[in-house]
Amino acid sequence: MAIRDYIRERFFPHIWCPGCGHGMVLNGLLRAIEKIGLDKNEIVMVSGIGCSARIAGYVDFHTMHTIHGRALAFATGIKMSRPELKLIVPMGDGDALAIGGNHFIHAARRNMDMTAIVMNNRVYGMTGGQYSPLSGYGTMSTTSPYSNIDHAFDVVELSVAAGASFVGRTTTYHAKQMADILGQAIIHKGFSVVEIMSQCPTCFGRQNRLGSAIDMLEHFKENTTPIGSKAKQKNPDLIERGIFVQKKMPEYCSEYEKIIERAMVTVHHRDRRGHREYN
Amino acid sequence: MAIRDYIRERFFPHIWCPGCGHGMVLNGLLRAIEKIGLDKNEIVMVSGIGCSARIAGYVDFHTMHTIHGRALAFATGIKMSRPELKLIVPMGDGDALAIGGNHFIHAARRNMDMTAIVMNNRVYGMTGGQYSPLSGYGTMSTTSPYSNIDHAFDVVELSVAAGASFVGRTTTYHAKQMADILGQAIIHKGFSVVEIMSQCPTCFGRQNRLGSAIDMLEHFKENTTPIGSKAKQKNPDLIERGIFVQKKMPEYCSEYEKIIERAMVTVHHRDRRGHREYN
Amino acid sequence: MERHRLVFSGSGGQGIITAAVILAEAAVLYENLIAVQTQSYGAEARGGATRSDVIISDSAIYFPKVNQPNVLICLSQEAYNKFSPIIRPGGLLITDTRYVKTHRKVDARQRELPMYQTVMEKIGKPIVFNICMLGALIGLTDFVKSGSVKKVLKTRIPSDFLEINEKALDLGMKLGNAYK
Amino acid sequence: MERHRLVFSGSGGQGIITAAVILAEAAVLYENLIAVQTQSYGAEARGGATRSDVIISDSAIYFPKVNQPNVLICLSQEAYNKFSPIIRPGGLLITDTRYVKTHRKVDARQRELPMYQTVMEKIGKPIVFNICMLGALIGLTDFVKSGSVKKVLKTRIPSDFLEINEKALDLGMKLGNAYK
Amino acid sequence: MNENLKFIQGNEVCVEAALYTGLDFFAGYPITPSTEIMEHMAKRLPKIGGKFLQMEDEIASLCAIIGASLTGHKVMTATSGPGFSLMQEALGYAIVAEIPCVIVNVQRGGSSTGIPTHVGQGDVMQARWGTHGDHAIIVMTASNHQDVFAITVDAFNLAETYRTPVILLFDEVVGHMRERIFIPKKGEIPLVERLRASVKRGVDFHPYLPREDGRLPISDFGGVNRHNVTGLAHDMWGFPSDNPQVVHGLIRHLVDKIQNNTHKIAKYKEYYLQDARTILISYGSAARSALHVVENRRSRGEKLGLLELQTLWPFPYYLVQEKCADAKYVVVVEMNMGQILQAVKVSVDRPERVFLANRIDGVFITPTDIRNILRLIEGKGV
Amino acid sequence: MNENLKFIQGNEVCVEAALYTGLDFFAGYPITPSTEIMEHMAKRLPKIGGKFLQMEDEIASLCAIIGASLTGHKVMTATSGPGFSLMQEALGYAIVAEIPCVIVNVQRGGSSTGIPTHVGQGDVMQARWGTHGDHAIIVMTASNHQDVFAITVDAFNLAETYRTPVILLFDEVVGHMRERIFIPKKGEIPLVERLRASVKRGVDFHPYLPREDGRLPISDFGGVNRHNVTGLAHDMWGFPSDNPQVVHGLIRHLVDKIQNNTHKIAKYKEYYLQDARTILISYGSAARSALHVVENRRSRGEKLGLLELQTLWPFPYYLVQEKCADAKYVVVVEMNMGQILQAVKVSVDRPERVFLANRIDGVFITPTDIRNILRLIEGKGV
Amino acid sequence: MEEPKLKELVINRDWCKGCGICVHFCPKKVLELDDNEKAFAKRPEDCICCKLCEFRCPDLAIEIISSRGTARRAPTKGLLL
Amino acid sequence: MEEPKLKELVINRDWCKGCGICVHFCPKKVLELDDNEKAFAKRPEDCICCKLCEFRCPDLAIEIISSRGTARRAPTKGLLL
Ligand SMILES: Cc1ncc(C[n+]2csc(CCOP(=O)(O)OP(=O)(O)O)c2C)c(N)n1
Ligand SMILES: Cc1ncc(C[n+]2csc(CCOP(=O)(O)OP(=O)(O)O)c2C)c(N)n1
Ligand code: SF4
Ligand code: SF4
Ligand code: SF4
Ligand code: SF4
Ligand code: SF4
Ligand code: SF4
Ligand SMILES: [Mg+2]
Ligand SMILES: [Mg+2]
Repeated sequence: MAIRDYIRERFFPHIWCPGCGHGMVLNGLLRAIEKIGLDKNEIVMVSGIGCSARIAGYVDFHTMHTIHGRALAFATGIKMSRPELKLIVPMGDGDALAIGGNHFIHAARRNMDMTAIVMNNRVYGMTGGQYSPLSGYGTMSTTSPYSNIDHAFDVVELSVAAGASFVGRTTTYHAKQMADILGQAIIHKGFSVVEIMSQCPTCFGRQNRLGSAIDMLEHFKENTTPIGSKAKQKNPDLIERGIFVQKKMPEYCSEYEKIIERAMVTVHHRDRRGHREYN
Repeated sequence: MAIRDYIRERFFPHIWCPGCGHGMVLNGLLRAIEKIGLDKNEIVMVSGIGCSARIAGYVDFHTMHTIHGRALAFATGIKMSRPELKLIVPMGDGDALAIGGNHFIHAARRNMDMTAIVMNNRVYGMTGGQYSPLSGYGTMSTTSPYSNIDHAFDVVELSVAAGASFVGRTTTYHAKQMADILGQAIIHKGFSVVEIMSQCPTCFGRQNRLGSAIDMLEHFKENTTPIGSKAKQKNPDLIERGIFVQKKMPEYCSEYEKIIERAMVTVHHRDRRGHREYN
Repeated sequence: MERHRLVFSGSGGQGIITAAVILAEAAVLYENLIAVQTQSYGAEARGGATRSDVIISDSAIYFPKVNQPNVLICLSQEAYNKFSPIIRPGGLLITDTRYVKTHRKVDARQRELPMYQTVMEKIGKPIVFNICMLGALIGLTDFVKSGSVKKVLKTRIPSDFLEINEKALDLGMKLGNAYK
Repeated sequence: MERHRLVFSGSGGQGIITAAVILAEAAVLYENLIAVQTQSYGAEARGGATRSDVIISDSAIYFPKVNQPNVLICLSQEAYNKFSPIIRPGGLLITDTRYVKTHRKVDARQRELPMYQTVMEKIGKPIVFNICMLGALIGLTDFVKSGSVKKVLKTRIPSDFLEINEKALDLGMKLGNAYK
Repeated sequence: MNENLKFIQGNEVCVEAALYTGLDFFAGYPITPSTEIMEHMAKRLPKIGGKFLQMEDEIASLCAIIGASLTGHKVMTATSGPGFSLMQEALGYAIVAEIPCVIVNVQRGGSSTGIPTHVGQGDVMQARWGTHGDHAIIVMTASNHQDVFAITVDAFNLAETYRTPVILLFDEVVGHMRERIFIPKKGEIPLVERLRASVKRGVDFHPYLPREDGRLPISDFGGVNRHNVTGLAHDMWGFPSDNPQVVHGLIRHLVDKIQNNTHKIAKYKEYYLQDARTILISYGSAARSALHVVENRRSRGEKLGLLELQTLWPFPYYLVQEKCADAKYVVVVEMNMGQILQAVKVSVDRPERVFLANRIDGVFITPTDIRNILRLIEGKGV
Repeated sequence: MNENLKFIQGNEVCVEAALYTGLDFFAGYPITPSTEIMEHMAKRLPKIGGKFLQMEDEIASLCAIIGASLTGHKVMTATSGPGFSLMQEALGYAIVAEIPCVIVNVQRGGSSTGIPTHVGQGDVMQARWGTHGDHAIIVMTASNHQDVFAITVDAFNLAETYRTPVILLFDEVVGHMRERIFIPKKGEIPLVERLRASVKRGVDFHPYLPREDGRLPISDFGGVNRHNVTGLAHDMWGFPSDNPQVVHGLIRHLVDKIQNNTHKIAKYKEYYLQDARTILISYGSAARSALHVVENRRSRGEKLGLLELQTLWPFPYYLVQEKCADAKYVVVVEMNMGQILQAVKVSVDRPERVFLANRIDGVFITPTDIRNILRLIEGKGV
Repeated sequence: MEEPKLKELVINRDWCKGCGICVHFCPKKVLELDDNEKAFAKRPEDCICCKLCEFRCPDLAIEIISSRGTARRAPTKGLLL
Repeated sequence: MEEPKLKELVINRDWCKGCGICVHFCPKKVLELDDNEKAFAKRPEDCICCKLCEFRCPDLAIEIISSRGTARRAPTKGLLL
């Protein structure tokens, strides 16, 4: 299948601004899926709310455009109830890590098999340019007009600490690496996180005087480096790209199968409940 | 002052079960505060909902018993509006890291000066013994009657990854270490997290056949070790106690003071808002 | 059949509620009666007099709470202090000698039984105290048969604990009969 | 005073809304008039004809939207296609030659001005296109004085950009006068 | 012993009824006094191969079951007031996206944290209006275990019939009380199953276009009819639209599909209404005390009757009007400050004859409370 | 140029008014169409030494301002429907703990995500009943910038007077529209300041015991009167209690302090009501179209009048009844499916003469829409 | 510095819930539970004033008043209780 | 394997938004924007079929059909578009 077969052509051209990185994420994701050769009927894409979240409307899978920050919670229900489906959950940085931070860390902790994609443009694009928990110290936004004093999460570190069994990062500039990491994340059995640095020329770029989408892509090229590269040793400010964690761990739905087996043979007697019943 | 002067005696004996670790946390906390010599009027304690959360009713500070999981958000408002106050935020493991997980990681990220105490009894005590995100794989609870398949967060790792500038852990058994770490956490300028492993004989102990409160304390003694100890090398299953992170980082309220200075001299002209206005 | 209104009271952890439920369940499942059981959950563990109400009848029960019990069981001092005034005149008041010092007369049959003591002497496990109490109640009254209660025990108690529970029930019945 | 009902339209990023606001603000702050400005936010960037309505009057304005504008400005083809039918007969329709190909006659004064072209030739910065359009509007009509608009520009535009904005306004006015 | 005879808590009855309908997915977060529902689910579901999830909070729980419903499962979550407040955004999503699901709120006393272990019926209006924007909703309740069973089954049936979330609004007394119940045999209560789209692979599929009979077929995620689900206003394919006609049509559809079927949805029970001079109107556990009073007074020959509402929303205005037409007094018995009282007043002619018998202090309303109020209403003093 | 004359968006007017009252703390999370409120706060607050916080979500925002209110600050947050749904649990807390604060909901269209950039007035009933349990709440609105200013100041005054959260229920049109406004001079509008407890250090302090005049003094966190704040039912010291009398007293107090002061709280404007045969009742931006029609028809000699409500809750039933007593037709003009319509019907005698002129499709209701409906009501057809 | 000497071992019987933690962890086995399950000092003479019991009691029910230690209130004013 | 050869460079003008990314990053400077700000192949003969333009286009507006590459649809059936 060509990637065009994976999209809903009638909704194109899409709503994203010229040069928006989110379109590049869509592009890379479709290539990854095409390469793996998944059937459209076995993929469910669940998104939240944001420019990023509109991605779900464009792909011809089972798609769900939910509410802000909760995409992973919906996805958890879908996957748990039908483990044979492939779950892909693209989220904006605000969606995933501002309002959605709790669902994010809990999904990582559970290690249920799904792929969370953080389309990180370091800004709330859809609402016109407020800072996000990934904007970082010193950035400008409509709500940090005197520059931002909020420190940014490191998505990779947070995901690892929360328990994700696959964690990767790349940028929209690195189109082939993006498709490659996304592909591996989708194949990975367990909770996978892929952070993709994505340019928002309209909001983040403009307010931070970063120039055009092209300039921002050049910036990604210059300020990132493969994991463990020499360049990183020389310049520790470089952001590393690649797969940080990729480990085998018991997957939630498979574990639950064991619970079912155990339950079938268990006889219960008395409530084991503590005496507290309150609040 | 004696620690009795820090409590509201008329509400004693407290509501916690015989042998409950939460009383020991209260004990240790009061000793830490007494040692530092804080005035009762300069301390605000904010708690959420849970057995643990009832601690706020017993101390003679400015106290707030809020809603489940949100204590840190309330505390953020208090501290920001009156930075000279000392904020202490004790939370249950469910309160802090189930429903409250997002506020937890965001508070850590901001590094606003306050002390978060996780009274970790690995169970929802108040509601009678359901598993929490800290119960861990294989534990029994009323909602994991066939044993738990949820992996636990490591509070220390999660706090560090989220950005906390002070992170410590100890147990109720280690009463003096507890008072010491709490004291240092309170003095620390920035967001501090102290995880205190606390026994709930009624819910966690009973369901997991761990015996009495005394047995559970013995368990804490035997299964923990100071950070970096030899014992840990021999037995990697031991849980480390001590201060994991203690670093100087810009504190949020101080940073905000700089914003105020900057704002006073800034003249704004045009909206820098992106064109998006949606959802 | 006369309508039985019982209040079981004591402190958290004594198994008050379990006992009340077992009794009512026995009546419903094995004696074709109608029963309703409710309980009040105290906020506080300390001073928290736990209470469970049971109504047993052969006709429909709408209001499920007991205002004036004709049988009141108090296994703690707080429970006794709090609830002894509500007993229905002519009713039955059962207390345990270890836990309750009765301090006033009520217009009811008052039975102070050494249930805890008996359990500790004969079985040595405080956990079956509540079942002994149930036995005593059956011994003193007769609206539910001990056989029915034993059938309930079989479904609720893991087999390794069943024996001591049955033993506690019998001990209690003896006690009840003795003080009848 | 006659009530002026204007609709500014174009595509996102052309500064349509800013221009509308500046005009209305000039009327209110410096000409003691009453004005209301609203805008419709499109969900979509593509095909999203941005629109801003302005009413200027010397008496109270309640309903703040414009149904039939007597001045309609279209800076993009989509905007023109979508809105040209709503112009009030006898009104004024302003389009930009670079962006709009007009394709039908409306019962209104129709002015196709090379605003974009002029800006690019004389200033070289597309960012002041909207201010040039405002100048043209003032040149073509007269309900707000250019001095008032300049006063507004002074408060809204950082000083290093002020000059080119004023220049764009003047260029537009010339254009407007020329096509009057 | 009758195999189907049980002596259990109302919360457990609710679980048994849900399983009876074929529910095999539950997600929740514990809260008094609903916790036993999830605890029983945790025990029961794995035994039948069903899925039980404890989520990180209440909104996640509702989101998870909405997701699971889309794969074709019957789903439920359970909570109490504070958790129900947290679910409101996701509830609106389920309404707009038309996802069948059942949400149980076992009410406790008070607003905010209130009096968690005590009874109350204060969430009646919230169940109707808690989420933002115009919408309609089905809210059901019951007063005894046999009815809890039947109404729970009904809730699932209505959720499927109207493709909508249904709220089961129980209360602490019903939830925690134990009484006997006969579990119906399979087939004894008819079940409504998910209506699935029958279009073939590739044929244009309209997940939001009602059939002739008003029902909306749906296609399971994972099946051959891929579609889009959104909380934005959307067209008949489920794709976002802000076309005014489409928006208007959607909102009217969402409200009308429920409001216009009130006659079919409304369940109630009546006792001695034919000749009643005083009619008590009540629901949930409060109706038990009301019925106690009615039986008691009837046995003394007094003309009291009871209308027990089991469907609270859509409110059966027509029913209340009709039943109360000839009554001298109408007394609403509820454990709040008069939330159903308002609806009753709107229903009847001469609202001045409608009175309230209530308690708001966490104590279960007693027959004595009602009797005292009746005496006052009747002008007989205290 | 008049220094105080401005041409700004309604959202910015709201910010200016809040600052006028002395507000110096704001926390929020962006959402269309309220975002400009937080953006202006972000610019303005640091300049005057005030605090601005962008939180991780809406409930955190409300929690943060509640905390800041307790240290003695005037505080506010702003959101729209979805965010308001998420705030409901914390809103109940503020009500029960009696914390003065102002919550702005700039309404958008639809339920769920709906039509985010379009106008609607669908959150009227949610503002009243969104949080669980019995409670009362003050909800205010306005239709033009001068009133937005006055009503915002009023909201802060009421929050302090009654120690309660107050909802400002604006809508997309009012929020985004720009029109002129004269910012009042300091002192021009009277301000109500926080009433602080005057007891000395060590003297028993009752943060929940109303004074003779009904007001409840409070003590700031950080001051000498340490006290406890909880969402549990609590006694006059602020400590948890489930004593039925205490609970009853608390809930009645919370409701009565607002309900019983409806006369003082209710703000409205009237136009040509004296002899009006047809009375339009409207609020928020819809009232602009209504007023347009009224002025228009009056100029033609027709007896139309307008009652513009600025206080939606507590609903001024008495006022509506009184004003509408002699009208032949009462027409409620609102952009929802009749949420205030219900309250109006309950208020008046002969509810059958009450009609609804509405839109629910995200398009701002026009004078033409209203005129068309009036013609139908008057039996004149389309 | 001089060895601390026990002046008084105060047990608040109203607060003690008889958990036995103090008893079990006292290094000198000074404490026991009485018939009513309240802690009491069986062998006060053995007490080394380590205060572990006081620090660990979940109910704040024990206080060790030693020659060196903190008195109940205002010890700086030299009050001996 | 043989060097891939460009068969067709398809640009969907309805979808292209003229961001210039393909133009800027084409290693061979094959592409340019036309007057209407739509990309077009100015020097198709220089194209090395690296497909970077296709992979990077945010609007899925470019397709490189090469002798080795994927054709628009069902290339396995040997269709040449
Ligand atoms: C509950 C709720 N709060 C706020 C919003 C408003 N909102 C919509 S998208 C968004 C953030 C978008 O940022 P991000 O997730 O980074 O996505 P982007 O647009 O940048 O791709 C916000 C705050 C909402 N729709 N719902
Ligand atoms: C919104 C909401 N959800 C659920 C609850 C019920 N609840 C009260 S406390 C609690 C968890 C208690 O566990 P934890 O925080 O670990 O404290 P512990 O009691 O163990 O000290 C829960 C789920 C609630 N009060 N509010
Ligand atoms: S606003 Fe930013 S994120 Fe949104 S579509 Fe435009 S460029 Fe992309
Ligand atoms: S239930 Fe557990 S946590 Fe709660 S008071 Fe009892 S022992 Fe402590
Ligand atoms: S530790 Fe405290 S509560 Fe426990 S037995 Fe000793 S004195 Fe009593
Ligand atoms: S102070 Fe030390 S030695 Fe003395 S009783 Fe306490 S624990 Fe034992
Ligand atoms: S990258 Fe795509 S959208 Fe951008 S100019 Fe090239 S073809 Fe057009
Ligand atoms: S395939 Fe490569 S060389 Fe050819 S046009 Fe695209 S980027 Fe340039
Ligand atoms: Mg973003
Ligand atoms: Mg816990």
